[in-house]
Amino acid sequence: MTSVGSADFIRILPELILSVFALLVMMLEPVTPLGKKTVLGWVAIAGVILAGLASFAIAYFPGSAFSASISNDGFSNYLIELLLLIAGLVLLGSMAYLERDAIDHGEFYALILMATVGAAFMVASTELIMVFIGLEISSISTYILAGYKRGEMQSNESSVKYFLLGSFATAFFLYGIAFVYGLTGTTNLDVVRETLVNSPQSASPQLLWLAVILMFVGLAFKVSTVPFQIWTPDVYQGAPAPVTAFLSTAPKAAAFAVLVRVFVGSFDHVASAGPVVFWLLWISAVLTMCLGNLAALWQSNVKRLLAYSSIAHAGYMLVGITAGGAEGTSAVLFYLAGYALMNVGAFILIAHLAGSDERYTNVQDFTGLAADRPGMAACLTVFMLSLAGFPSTVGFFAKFYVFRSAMHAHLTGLTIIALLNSVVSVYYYLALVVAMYMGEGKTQVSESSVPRALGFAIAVSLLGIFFLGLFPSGLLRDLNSLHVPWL
Amino acid sequence: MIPLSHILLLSVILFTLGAAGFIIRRNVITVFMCIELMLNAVNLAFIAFARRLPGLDGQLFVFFVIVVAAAEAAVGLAIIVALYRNRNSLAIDDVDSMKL
Amino acid sequence: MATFSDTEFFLIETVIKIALIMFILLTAIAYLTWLERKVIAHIQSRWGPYLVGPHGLLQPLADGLKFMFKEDIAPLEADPVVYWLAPFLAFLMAFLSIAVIPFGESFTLAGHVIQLQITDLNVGLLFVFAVTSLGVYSVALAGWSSNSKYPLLGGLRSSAQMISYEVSLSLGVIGVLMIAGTLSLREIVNQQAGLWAHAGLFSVLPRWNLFLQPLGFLIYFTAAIAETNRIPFDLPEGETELVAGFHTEYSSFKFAIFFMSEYANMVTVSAIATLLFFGGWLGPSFGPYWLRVILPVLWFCLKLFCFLFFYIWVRGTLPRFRYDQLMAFGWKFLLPLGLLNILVTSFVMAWLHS
Amino acid sequence: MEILFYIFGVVAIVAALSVVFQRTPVYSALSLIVVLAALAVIYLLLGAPFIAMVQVIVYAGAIMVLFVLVIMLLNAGHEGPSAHRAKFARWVGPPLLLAFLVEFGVIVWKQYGLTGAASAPALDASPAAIGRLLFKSYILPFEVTSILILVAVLGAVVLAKKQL
Amino acid sequence: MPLSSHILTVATFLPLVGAAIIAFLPRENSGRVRMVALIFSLLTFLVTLALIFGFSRTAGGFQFEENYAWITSPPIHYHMGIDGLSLILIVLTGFLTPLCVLVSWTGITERTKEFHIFLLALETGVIGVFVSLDLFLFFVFWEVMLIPMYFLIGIWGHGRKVYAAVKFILYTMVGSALMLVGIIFLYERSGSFDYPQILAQLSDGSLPLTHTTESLLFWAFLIAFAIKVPLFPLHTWLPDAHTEAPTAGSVILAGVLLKMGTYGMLRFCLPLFPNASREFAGLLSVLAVIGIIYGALVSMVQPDLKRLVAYSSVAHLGFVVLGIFAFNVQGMEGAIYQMVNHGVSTGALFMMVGMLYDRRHTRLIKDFGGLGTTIPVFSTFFMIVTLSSLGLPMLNGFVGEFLIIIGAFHARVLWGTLAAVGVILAAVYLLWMYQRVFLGEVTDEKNREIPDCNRREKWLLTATVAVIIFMGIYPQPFLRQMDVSVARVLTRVNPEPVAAHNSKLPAAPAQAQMAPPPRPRNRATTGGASR
Repeated sequence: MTSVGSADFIRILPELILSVFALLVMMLEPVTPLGKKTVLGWVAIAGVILAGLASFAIAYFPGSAFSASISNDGFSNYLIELLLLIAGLVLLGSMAYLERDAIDHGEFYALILMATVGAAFMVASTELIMVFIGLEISSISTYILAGYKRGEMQSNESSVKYFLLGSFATAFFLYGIAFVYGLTGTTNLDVVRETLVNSPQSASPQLLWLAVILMFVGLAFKVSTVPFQIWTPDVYQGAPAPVTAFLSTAPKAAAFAVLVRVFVGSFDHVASAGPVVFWLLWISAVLTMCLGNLAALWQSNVKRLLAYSSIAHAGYMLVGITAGGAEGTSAVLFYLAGYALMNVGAFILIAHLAGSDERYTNVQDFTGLAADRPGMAACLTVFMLSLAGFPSTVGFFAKFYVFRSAMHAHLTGLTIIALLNSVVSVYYYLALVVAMYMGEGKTQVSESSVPRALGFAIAVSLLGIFFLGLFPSGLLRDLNSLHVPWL
Repeated sequence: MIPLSHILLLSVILFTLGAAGFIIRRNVITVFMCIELMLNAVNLAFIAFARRLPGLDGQLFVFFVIVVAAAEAAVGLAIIVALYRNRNSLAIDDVDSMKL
Repeated sequence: MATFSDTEFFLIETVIKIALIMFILLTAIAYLTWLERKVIAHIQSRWGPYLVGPHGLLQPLADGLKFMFKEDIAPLEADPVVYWLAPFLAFLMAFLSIAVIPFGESFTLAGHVIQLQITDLNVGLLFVFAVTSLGVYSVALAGWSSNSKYPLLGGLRSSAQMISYEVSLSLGVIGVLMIAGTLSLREIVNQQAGLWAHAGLFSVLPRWNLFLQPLGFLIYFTAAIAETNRIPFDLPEGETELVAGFHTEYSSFKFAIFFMSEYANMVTVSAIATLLFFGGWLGPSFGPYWLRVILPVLWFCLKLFCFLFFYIWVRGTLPRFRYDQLMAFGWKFLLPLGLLNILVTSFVMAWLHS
Repeated sequence: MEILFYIFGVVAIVAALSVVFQRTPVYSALSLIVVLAALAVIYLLLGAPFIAMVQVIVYAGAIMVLFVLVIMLLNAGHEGPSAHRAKFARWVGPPLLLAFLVEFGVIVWKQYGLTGAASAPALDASPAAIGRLLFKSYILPFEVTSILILVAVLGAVVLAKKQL
Repeated sequence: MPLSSHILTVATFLPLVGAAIIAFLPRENSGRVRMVALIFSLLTFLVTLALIFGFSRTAGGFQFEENYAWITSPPIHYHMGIDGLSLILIVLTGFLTPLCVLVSWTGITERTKEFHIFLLALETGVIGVFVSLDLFLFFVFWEVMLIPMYFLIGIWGHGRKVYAAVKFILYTMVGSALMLVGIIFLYERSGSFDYPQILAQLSDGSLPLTHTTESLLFWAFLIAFAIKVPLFPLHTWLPDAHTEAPTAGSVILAGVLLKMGTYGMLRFCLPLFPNASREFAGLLSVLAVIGIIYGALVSMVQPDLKRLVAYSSVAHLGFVVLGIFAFNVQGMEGAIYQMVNHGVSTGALFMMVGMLYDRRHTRLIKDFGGLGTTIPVFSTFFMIVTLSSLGLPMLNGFVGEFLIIIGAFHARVLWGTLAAVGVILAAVYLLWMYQRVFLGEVTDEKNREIPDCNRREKWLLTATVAVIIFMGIYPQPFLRQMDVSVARVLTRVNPEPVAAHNSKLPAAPAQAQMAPPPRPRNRATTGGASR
């Protein structure tokens, strides 16, 4: 019951700035003439940049805010910066797309900002109700974004499926929260941990397991692990490609952050829950990797293929979470950065190549792209190779760190399964490369030149991919020294 | 007084019914209503626990859940209306323009 | 809940109160219709009901008998359950909210303190709103279940309208709640006791919330008219457009129930307005004990009557809104005004407290 | 008082069954409203009058009205016989859920038993107390829900408006 | 001069610089692209030659070392260095790449720009593999090298090129995934990725490995290398990749890429896991012998020239593996020598098959016949290379095979015998092939019109043949470069003194009848080297 002071607001400054800019975009929307809506995109980007600066600044004001429901620590700070990066790239990559498909309303940019706010609250919250509200903000925004092409069947279906299954998952997550609250009398994760660790007899282990499983199911839907991945392919395929770029990264990163905070940060420390958490993670990691990769082998639609690939990547990240501890956490955080760079890059490039109304998203449509547009083909190839985990790209070190943490945790079996999976994944990532470089015939996809903003976004992600692929230790060192008390 | 376990059982039964409905119903709106049913079961659990624990936090959580449910309903129904405009049907089985 | 030691007495008391209030209310409603027809007729330079009884005073009775014995016709394609359910829902919701409305102070009878109110909830006002908000269903379901075009349109319209104006309705009273700091209607009324002190010329005025929340009252009352589907907001049953709106397909007794519910709702919102803004039953109280019990009830009824008269008056003078005007008025004018009212109130309160 | 809980508990369960098994969406919606109302009564019994009212006002009075309106608007009639796919989920899901229910019930029973009464530490659950808590400890979630609602408004407009 | 202290970096990344420059050239001007590629590959070759002159053949340990911290967590170093073993493979790479550029001069007409970019990038990767002394760095180059090769096969190949390319990359990836596990495991145990450091820890016992651990690690590395070699049951990707690859790709693939596998065995498997190596040497030798015989037999029945040469590689590399796992000086030096030989000879064979293909657009043996009369110069070159490949004395193939067979006899008489049978089989299929293609009557009229070697091809082939003959006559400079390195490997893998082998060596004159002149010289050098 402390009163709210200015320090509290400083610690949520990035979120505040984003919210203000989202409002600004919405207020400017009616006064912006048709055909000039891109301006709103730039306003949104300005907001993202400002929020980014703010998040750098608030790194110097660590501590909790609002009755310990928000924590401004290295962990949240890093993830917020990552989310802002994603949002920025997606905004850059979507402006031309929206204009081309004549859906360039300011609402889109506002929604992206809102979804980012929600995700940012998710990663910064140390209190489950706040997590829940953040989750809902980001989920609801993304439901809308997925169905942003209202008149288009696939976009709409994507939205329906995402919405129904997302809400279903939310109910599970919430039920888990209810039981955690019932067992510990609090929803503050730090207090939950302390209560459970200090007086383990207060909660029946079975009920705790149920709470853990329920929360896991809820989060598993969000990060799309098997068997809760059923929505992912359809949603990713149906949503407008820049939206897919966003929702395959930002909400996922946030959900992973929550997964880490809840499971690694809290329940891992609890003796009676530890094994359940461990096996839950272990099994879903294996299932997710295997199913994601195997299913991806049969896909002919690029967006769908990348959807299954993102399921597989969720599996790899789960390996890191299974490993747990400070090392597993930093590996997962590193992975999230790499994954965001390559996935966003790939999707926004595909969004451009797919042409108006995304007519060309089949692998066959990319045939011969290398001959006609070698630059774009090369970029897409780099994204694919990075996703496949070739060295000198970030995808390699992402996997490497995760697998190393797993080996440190003596999860040799899991590591080997993961490695074999990543070999299998090479096949389908190369399918696209095969089509672009080795297929015969004229390419179907859009041959218009890359708009400047999109080009910039792609350049940023490429740079990031190579920089982190060649010099990963700087970031990893930072991640290792997050100084988060719960690790 | 009413035993906590009875309230929780009621909550669990409602939750399970909601989840079952989510699985077996074929109408999008009904499915959505089943989700609402699940949320209500959660709320009941919160209230039951709040009764047992010191503080009103549990009741407050229900408040938030209701707010969230309202937001979700607004968006969800808008999505469903858009679905109907596109398909002229509300059957989930018809939502299949992408291969499974 | 009430603080009676003797459960039996409590039960008996409650049942008697309910029966009494229902009787009074139903009679009042019946004569409200008479009043309405008379007043409107006079406004329009007509006589109104004149034949049945002196000045048509027995007209409501005749109408009631007619409703009872008329053939009940239901559309063939109507949804049987819902078609039947809707009017009773309307009736239930209209009369349920009366339960928490206090209409006088308490008195002691045979050692028992009897509240002039069916039940005193500490969230009384919320209860009223809760019940009112459920009233939408009867309209919506009646419209839908008739399986006919006009009722459906009327039902949709009125649901939209009622939801929209409910927001303003609540916003209007929030100012009062902020000042009162309670949701108990009895408490709110008690806080309005006495006259304004240190107010110079205005010291003669009672301490009604109206003077603190004039804007709030206006918002509330405007919204309340819309909420009860009365002219000028009676779009759901606008004869010129929709025959009779949601109850087009209803006849006989079911129609009567809708009819009664509408008037009951009028009574409820008027009662709330009286309680929140006009000091409820407060007024000059003197004389022996029984008089001091009766007088507040009298004041209350008087204030209520003024409101009801006002309703009728409005009906007699104002034309109907267009639907889009109605919605625009609700969302673009009333709602921001309500927010502004809250904002100003909170600033003033903060300033006064510091 | 206790008997009221059981009565309304049974009402809630029956109505919930009706939500799930009615084939007409309107009946499902009405049944859900009954569930909501029954739960509101239970909340009242459990010492949460404010939440009970909010439940009725917001849930029954606003959310469910939206549902009913949409059902009316789209004139969603009977649900036809289930089509081709997803038989798997329909056959596997309910038994799984039943198992979950039983498991859950047993665990809850074991933990709290018959005696573990929901002991009421005479709480002041008045709106004022809730308001104080809301504006002190939970001010942030409260403020942040405004963003949520803004998003919802925005979304409803984006998705449902005829012409943007 | 700072350049000389970074000569390995220069040698590794010079081709990449060339590739970068080509990337900025206009795509229409393929002549300039080829020129730049040629210049840079030649420059690289010069740098690698410079390595030879700076190389001290007596010094132990690694030379031209460069060691910088690259990544701090985990401690990965940019650690490069070479010894005799890597030196000759680097030179071989440097030698073959310009040849590849030249051989594709007219054959590659589509997307020349990309082709040369990939070719030069490939060279960077390959040299990087040979110079890396950090396990991690090694792995990075090992993987990076795959991608250009994949594109070379997939884009400029023939027939089922995509299938071949994907098969190639998947096979290798499986192996390297296992190797990565091994590397990470070693790192976990030793705390370092640095090869010399790990080797030192393993040698002085500060990093004890249990028997099982060592075996598992051994197999983790060995499978990766065996796939690359390819050793018998894992060889199935090779015929496809070789056959479908463009000529330059086949040349590099046969000439250098396969050597990465055997190089890896020599560099990592044997020194790091000597006990496991000894334990499984028998098994691997059997596989090698099977490879030799199998490769030869399958070659014999191939109707396709290129496929024939491809299968002959399986046989040849079988020899190499056999030599390595003989665990004596003769076997090992022979193996290394054979690696170079195979690179040059088979590379040359692929080049010439490619030239034939460019002329006739077929590779089927039955489409040719009597070419000796129509294109005599070409036939002569082909003859020399064929003879070199089958191990005729005085040509390079002989030295290597002979040393290996001696080594194999030392290890086990049966293997030596079978290997000798393999040599005979090689003679059979190669000569038979030559006979069908070049001798006899001209069966197809189309073969009459085909032109003989042009000037570029003559130069190309002359250079190759010169090397073949030089290596056959005068092998010492090559062998001496590797003496120290081989000895180091052997002391690690053989607990008993190497001298014991040498003393036994005279006991093997039984094979003298098929090995006349260079033997004593060889013995002399090996004897000197092992001390």
